[in-house]
Amino acid sequence: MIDLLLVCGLWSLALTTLLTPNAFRALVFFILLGLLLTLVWIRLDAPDIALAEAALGTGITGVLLLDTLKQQPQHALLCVHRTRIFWAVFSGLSLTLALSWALLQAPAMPIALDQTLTAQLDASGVSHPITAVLLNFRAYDTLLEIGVLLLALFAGQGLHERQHPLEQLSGAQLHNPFLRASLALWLPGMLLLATYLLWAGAHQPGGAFQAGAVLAAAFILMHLCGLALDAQVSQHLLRIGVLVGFVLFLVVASSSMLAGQTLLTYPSAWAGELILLIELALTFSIGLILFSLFTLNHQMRKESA
Amino acid sequence: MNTYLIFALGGAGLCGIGLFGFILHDDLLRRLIAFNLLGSGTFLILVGLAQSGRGGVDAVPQALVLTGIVVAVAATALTLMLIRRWTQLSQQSHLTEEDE
Amino acid sequence: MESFLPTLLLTSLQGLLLISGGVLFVVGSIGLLRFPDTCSRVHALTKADNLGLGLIVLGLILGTNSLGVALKLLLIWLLVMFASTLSGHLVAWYACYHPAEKPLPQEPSDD
Amino acid sequence: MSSLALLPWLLILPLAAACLTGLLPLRATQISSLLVILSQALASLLLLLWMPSDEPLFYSLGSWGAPLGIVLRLDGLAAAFLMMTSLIASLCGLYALSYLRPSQQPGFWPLFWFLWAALNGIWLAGDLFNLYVGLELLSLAAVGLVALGGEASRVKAALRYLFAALLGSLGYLLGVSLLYGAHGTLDLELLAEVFHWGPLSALALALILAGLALKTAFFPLHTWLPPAHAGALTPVSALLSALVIKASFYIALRLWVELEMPERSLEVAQLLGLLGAGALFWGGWMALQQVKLKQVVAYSTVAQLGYLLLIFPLLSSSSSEASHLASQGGWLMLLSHALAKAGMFLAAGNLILCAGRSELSALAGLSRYRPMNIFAFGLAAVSLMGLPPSGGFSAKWLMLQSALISGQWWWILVILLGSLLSAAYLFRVFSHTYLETQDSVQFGQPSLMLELCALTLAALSILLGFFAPWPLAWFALPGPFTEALG
Repeated sequence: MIDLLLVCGLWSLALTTLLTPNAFRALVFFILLGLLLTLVWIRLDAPDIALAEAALGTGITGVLLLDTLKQQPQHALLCVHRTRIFWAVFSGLSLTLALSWALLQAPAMPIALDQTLTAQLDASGVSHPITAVLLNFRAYDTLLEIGVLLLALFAGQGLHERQHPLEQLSGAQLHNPFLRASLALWLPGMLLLATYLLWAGAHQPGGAFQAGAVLAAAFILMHLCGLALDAQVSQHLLRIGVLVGFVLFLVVASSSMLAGQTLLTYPSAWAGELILLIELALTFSIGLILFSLFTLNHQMRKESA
Repeated sequence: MNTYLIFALGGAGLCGIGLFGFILHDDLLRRLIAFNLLGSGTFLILVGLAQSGRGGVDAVPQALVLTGIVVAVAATALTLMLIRRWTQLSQQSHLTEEDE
Repeated sequence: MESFLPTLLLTSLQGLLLISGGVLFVVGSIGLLRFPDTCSRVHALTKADNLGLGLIVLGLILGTNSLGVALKLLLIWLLVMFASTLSGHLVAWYACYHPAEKPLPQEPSDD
Repeated sequence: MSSLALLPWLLILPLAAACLTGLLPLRATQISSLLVILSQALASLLLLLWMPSDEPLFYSLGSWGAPLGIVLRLDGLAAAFLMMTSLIASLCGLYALSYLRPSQQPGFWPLFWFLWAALNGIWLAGDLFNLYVGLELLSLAAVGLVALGGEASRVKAALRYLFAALLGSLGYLLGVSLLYGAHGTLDLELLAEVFHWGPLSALALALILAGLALKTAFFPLHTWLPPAHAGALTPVSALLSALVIKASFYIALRLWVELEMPERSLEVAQLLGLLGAGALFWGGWMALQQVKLKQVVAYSTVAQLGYLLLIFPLLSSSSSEASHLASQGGWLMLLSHALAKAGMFLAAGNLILCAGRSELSALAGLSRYRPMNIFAFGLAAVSLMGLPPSGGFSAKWLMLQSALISGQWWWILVILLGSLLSAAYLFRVFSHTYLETQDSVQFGQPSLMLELCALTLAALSILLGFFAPWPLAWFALPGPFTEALG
């Protein structure tokens, strides 16, 4: 019952997001949808994804979207051609129907990967299966995924031919005394939360991505309060911080080859410690990457103003 | 019908809605939102279908979805930067149709 | 039989708290939709939601029998209180001090 | 040292180079890029030489093995494609060193290295989800390269490309989700063993193929390609047209063969062939209409992709010899198109540098003053048209034979007409260069490096015709294709 309600809520919010004429309202509904999705993930017994959805999929994405919206010109309401509406409805409906039809006839799975995973979990160095998959069994995917994050940052920087002088970056946004005061109170709390999430990842839901997102949120709040991180430290240092997680991951991954093992094989005695080390560096770097994506996006508006 | 399959079907609906929005809208921001909806629907199907087949928690698709969410955030961030740049240069929030 | 009455009392109190919490959420949402300007909207939202959430948390605490869960529920309430205080303040502050630069795009006039 | 020990460096070094070039100052960036280019070329050459001839190699990342871990697979095809990538990307990299302004280079190199890493990862991947991450890495790098510098027309093309690529990736991911739900594994080898046909698998493959078709820009999903490929900086255009679109095609054809689709869906194969014919004619027709040089070359890519689509119906023939010829011809076509198109884009870039403008009409008189660039363009054109003795000719010859043996005569007609059309739009370019206009026009002179890079690639596409037995022998090394096609 509650599941059906949640699904109906998802669908109606999704449709509202797409069809409401006001762009700001569309974004608010989109963020609401993200919160609802968090609940859905809990119902699906996936607390890790729920955390990631709340922190990354809704939090960081929402901040980026809202920040971009401010710069968009307010334009007239959509007037879409009728044939286009027809095609949109037609393809959307047929995709849904085809998927539902196929999903209802799902066969039994011939390979019991979940049992293999449970059997091998002890050898991975961590006791939380998702962290084991992300940082040991399928660590190659994670390595490339950090590459994708870095790539988005590099591609964004490639949009400008010249590097920006530092003065332009340090922009105080909200000179609100109450915000600053409460931030001083709560920043340690956020850092503590990030550390806890990181540490918890070894045996229960949590991990580098969720912790990194919290760290990024802390950086963004600081930036909005005028405590611009990129004005305090040099651009070069920031660059190194952005890269350190990926580089450390790469070094640990390839160091196993000195011992004649294949890439990404951790020595079994050290697996847990190495994973924690990688996660620590990744958390720091992911926080900085997400923060840099935000400031890069943010400063583009300033340039146009 | 179990919880997992219900949400997989919910994901199928979300995918359809996302595709609908993707085709319907010219506006770049809406299109990006539609892409995100499509992604969320895909993730729901991935986990829901696998867990309904296993009859319990399956950590592998959950880990894949975590990876997928991070990739989606990276793609969204890059798209937003491009959209900003385009709006800044052309003062428009959609791609103009004329061909040079 | 003698444990029946306390249980009934507890359950009905819990129900009362949860329902009144829910009602406050509805009232707050109506206020958000119907009030004319930003400040009164924020007022409706934060007042009603903090109280509503508090009542719900209280109702849930009555239902638990572990101290840890009860403390966690309280912590949730405290965190939400803090967040909504800050965000409510920021919205109101932005609306009052930046009249020229509207924080939100103008809504279409048809509502 | 065996070739397996060499394998991971093909992934690690480009990724490390991406980090280094994002950090170092310009001079050091250029030097380190040069060094890594050299090491990559050397590594892929050694890999090809040491390739054992009895069975494909598997490299288990993290020593977990499938289905729990991710396994890389090196077969003859992958080795040949690694070599192709090294060759083309090295020359494009060298070209970029002297072509790009110093202000553009800091943005270029990290993206270039991520692109290369993603390509190597895709050729070697043996895991469906890993392919998804690789595809995203590839697309985002390609989009970033198109948008480099942030000019309005490029940003517009990049946005169009990005949305198409994202939609394609999600279609692929949706298909992968369904495949995992139906089979419980992501490993390609295992999947091929336990694959069973059903509504879920059918829909999954349809979604995967549609997504990959969008990313490859198969007709009629090609509209994003011409602005992106024609609008980008010249070395980027060459990389995109020669390598990037081939990656998604490679995945599609690999899945098609490994999951034994040729026997299962004859009608779909014929439909794909029909789309290929559509691509050949529409792309060729549009190329004839263009007024800008790079637009002509970009539309020629749309047309040439049609030949690759023709492989699908030819593979499904009942005679095993015909399907063997089709797969050999198809891969050779891919290789020769990659070389010829990279050479042609670089030569076109040089011609535009000479003329100072990008319109075809600006080329008048160039053949007298800058014959070397016209020569490079001409060599690439010979291969694209499929004239003997080029690589394109050998590939088409194999495909024609396959069509003849399997009795699908209508595809013979399509191939011949397509070649005629490509001859028409390429000769149109030449006719402009032979026009003599007023003599006062001043032509620029591209540096020797630029001319050499273009000429080398174009010459290689011709030489491929002479040395076609080599790549054909590599393709025939044991691997899924040779097994599946018997």
